[in-house]
Amino acid sequence: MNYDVNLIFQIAGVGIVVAMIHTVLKQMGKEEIAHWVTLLAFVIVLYMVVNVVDDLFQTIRSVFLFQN
Amino acid sequence: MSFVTEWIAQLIFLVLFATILELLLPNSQLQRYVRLVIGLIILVVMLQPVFYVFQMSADEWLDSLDEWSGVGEENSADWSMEEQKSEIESNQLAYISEQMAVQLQKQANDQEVLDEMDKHVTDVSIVLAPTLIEEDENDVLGNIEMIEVTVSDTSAEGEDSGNEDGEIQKIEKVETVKVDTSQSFTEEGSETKGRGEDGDKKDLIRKRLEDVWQIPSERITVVGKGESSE
Amino acid sequence: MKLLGAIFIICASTGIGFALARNLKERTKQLRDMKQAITSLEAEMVYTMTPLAEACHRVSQQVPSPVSTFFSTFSDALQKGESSAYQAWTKSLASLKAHSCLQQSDLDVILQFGASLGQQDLEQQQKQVKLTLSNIDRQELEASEKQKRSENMYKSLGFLGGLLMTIILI
Amino acid sequence: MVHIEILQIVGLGLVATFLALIVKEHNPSFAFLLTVFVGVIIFIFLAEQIANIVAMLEELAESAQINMVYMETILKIIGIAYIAEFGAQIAKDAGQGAIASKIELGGKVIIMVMAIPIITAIIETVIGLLPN
Repeated sequence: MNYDVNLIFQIAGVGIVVAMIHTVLKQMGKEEIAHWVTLLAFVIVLYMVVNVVDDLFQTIRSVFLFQN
Repeated sequence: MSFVTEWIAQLIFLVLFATILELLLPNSQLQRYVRLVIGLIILVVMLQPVFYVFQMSADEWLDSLDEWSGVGEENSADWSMEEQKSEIESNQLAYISEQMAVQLQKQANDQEVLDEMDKHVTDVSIVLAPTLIEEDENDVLGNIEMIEVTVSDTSAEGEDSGNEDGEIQKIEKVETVKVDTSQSFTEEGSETKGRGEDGDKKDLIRKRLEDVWQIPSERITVVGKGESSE
Repeated sequence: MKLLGAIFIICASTGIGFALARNLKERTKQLRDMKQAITSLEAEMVYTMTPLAEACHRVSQQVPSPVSTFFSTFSDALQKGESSAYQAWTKSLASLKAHSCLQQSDLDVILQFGASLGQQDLEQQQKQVKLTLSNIDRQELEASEKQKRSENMYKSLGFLGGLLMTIILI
Repeated sequence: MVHIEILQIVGLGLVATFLALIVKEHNPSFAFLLTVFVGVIIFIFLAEQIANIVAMLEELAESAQINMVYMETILKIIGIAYIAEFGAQIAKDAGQGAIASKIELGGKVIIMVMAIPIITAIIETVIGLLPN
């Protein structure tokens, strides 16, 4: 379990902060910017998650499918 | 009987293996399918005696399975045996050549063949031909593939440097003399001639060594210290 | 070390947010100052009949910083007499633009006022002043509304943006 | 050591659940990513442990001179099952039951394809048994 568990808190933190930014911007009537911000943050987090998923698939391949 | 033992062992192991891996399975609909396939594999192993009865070799069938599933299988047991054998052989060779080298060096220095040229043999290394070793183990000299001799100036170590034989001083202090039976000799001759006085000096060394070691001098290549031997 | 960097980033972005919010606040304040200045300029012109340069000089002493420098540079330029009132007005307006938080629409209103300055008789001038004052009033209303709406947003956005950046970078 | 690891996994799961609950209120997509991430981490961790088991079994098989083909086939099938399961669960979590069932279908089909050579071998044997 030496994996980077901090990434969980990072993702959750980004989610919360982006939600707050979204709320603030929406309240001020700048919904377009709010959506862009959310999308950008989503892409960043998605990038992190995809990296980890890639790691997972490589692990499964090397353990079960005998390919390296 | 051994076949039956092997068969039963394989069966038991496979069942154990399948059980353990089934426990690791995610509990989903896929489990039924996996169970089916594992059951089929066990069935195949159980049917192996039947294969024998019908003269259809199980190995043949396994090869076809390999093609299907893309699993490469090596006959690892045989291969490792080969490797071990060759390793032992090479160890033996190395030991013999080392013994030889020590012997030859001692011979050359004891008879003081090179003393008149103010040189002595400092190191001898021998490469033996690996194929000849089994035919006649006593004929060690015949099995020599290559001898590398390192000679050094005794005059350089003494204080009287420069008062005699200035030519030798110009030659590098340490030289490698190589005896190579596998290479063609005409090539080596032209190679040594090209070096002029250096070559003459080395020819002399080769002649001396020939006398001591009973190896024809035309087989001997002289290579300077700085030059590469190959 | 990481913590230090995170603190730096959060502080900086919060600072940016607060600066933007302060900009909005300053704008309303400066508009109010400008209104006051023009009112007193009108009083100078209409009641005491002082010349423009002198009047502007006095006005510049009554109002706080960015607006006062505007009027004092204007009166200086007039006293030197090197250019017309409108040119001097435009020039000092340009320097005002650089130093204040006023927006282009506010500056346009003031520029319009400057164009009429010293060209017409008193009555016309008074009308012009009234027009400008009502224009500035409108701008101020708009500015204060915007301030109310966006001031908190800029503050929280600055802080949240910094937080986001640190979370992503950490 | 092992009991600490199970604590780690459970703790990780609970923390992630809590965080996902909070984030979901405001931002469902991030909650989804969070879930995927935690799933992957636990999975990777388990994969490492499973690798230990598999290595042990392989050693045993080699020392018992047992054909590796069977074992590799079983391992491959289980690997496929794991991957398909993982994808299907994520799709289901995201509310895409249709895609999830398609992924599962894919897993089933691939597993059956792996079983084809075995089935053909059995059928051939049975046919050979029958009198001509």
